Amino acid sequence: MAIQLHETPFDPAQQLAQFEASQPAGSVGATASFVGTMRNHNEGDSVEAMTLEHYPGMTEKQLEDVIEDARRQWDIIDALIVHRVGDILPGQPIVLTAVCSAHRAAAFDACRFLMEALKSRATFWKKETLAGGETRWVEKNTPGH
Amino acid sequence: MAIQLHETPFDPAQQLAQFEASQPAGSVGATASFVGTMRNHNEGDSVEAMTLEHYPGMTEKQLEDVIEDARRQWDIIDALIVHRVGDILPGQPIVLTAVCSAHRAAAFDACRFLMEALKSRATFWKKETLAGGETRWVEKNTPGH
Amino acid sequence: MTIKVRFFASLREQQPEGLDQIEADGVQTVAQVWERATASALMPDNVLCSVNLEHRDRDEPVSDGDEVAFFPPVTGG
Amino acid sequence: MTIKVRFFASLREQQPEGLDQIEADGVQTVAQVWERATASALMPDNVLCSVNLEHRDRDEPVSDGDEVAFFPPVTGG
Repeated sequence: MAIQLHETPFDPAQQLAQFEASQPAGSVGATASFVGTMRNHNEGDSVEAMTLEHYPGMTEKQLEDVIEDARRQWDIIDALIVHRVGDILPGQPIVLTAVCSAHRAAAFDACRFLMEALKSRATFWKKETLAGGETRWVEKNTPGH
Repeated sequence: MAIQLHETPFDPAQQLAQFEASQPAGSVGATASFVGTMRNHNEGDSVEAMTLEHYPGMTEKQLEDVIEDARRQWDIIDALIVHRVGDILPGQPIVLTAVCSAHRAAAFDACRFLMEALKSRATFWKKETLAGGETRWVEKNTPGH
Repeated sequence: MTIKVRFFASLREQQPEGLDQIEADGVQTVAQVWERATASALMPDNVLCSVNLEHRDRDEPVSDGDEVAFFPPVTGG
Repeated sequence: MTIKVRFFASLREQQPEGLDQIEADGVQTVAQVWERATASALMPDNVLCSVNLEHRDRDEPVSDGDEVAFFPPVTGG
């Protein structure tokens, strides 16, 4: 189980490869993962850049709690949450969640749970810079179901 | 949209990186993926190796149909199915499904659909070699929900 | 007429004598292809069938030149 | 007693005068921390609160040395 916050861009494929390589050989049958990427448009506007603010100390603790909650609900082998903070450009990854387990149902369910739980609970805030230079705080998350 | 059958081991992280890199920049907000890996045990027995048989021609067509079905049901940008055939060892990837879309709900739903649909429909058959050298055909898939 | 017949997985192993092409005069359905190709072995209930790469029920018709396949429940993924 | 106060995101920008530490004598709840730190600006309904890195309702008690934070709905992920 691991959480990571990155101030600079991270490579989801590399993170995922490391995550899979670190598992005990032969016990993992299923790995579900999700990557959230910054888009160049939101709510009908072109977006040039984004700043992700967080609450150092509290955010990490919340992500650890989210993984613990997943462990209580599903029979999983390991879980990973990687999240960007700071200045982000379109096309860059924002978040990676991954779960491995013996069977696929737990991996799918828990991976989606990690995303929904972190989006609803964890102290991150997005501020967008629009094409004209105007900035705005994103006011709420999109529904996940 | 792409389907691939591999006679030799494939690297899911590399496939996923290629899949993501091939998308139009800035339009993808969500990528859900799943990797099925061969375990060293099944139904209480140690498994040494596995052979995956398929029906050349029919299998590829079915995987393409599965992706088309996903496209009809969800607003997705692209989808990928990679599947091993032939002789497989514990720890090696068997299948990768990936879906990218603007928002996460469609990516999660469609990625899981690809897995459930291919497991229930596509003409693949697993034959296991147990620790003692005995072989057996896997008779049914595990439930996905 | 002739029908191309294929067996997969455990059925392929159980039908070592299974013909891969049959003279199908008088054969009208998928089930009759099985009977002819296996010398009338009983088709187990869980056998799945395809005609020209599409899943088909066992009572569906066949035509000259069709490829008919028989296989157990699929277990991929 | 003293309470450490933090504002995040849009609240941080809206509270340029917001104090980061208050002398909290007589302050008993999270809501009263807000009043003292912002010179009694009305706390909007959608403001979320934490005490010592845990989400807390605005009527929960505070103690000497606590870190109290105020922030808008979260939008990560």
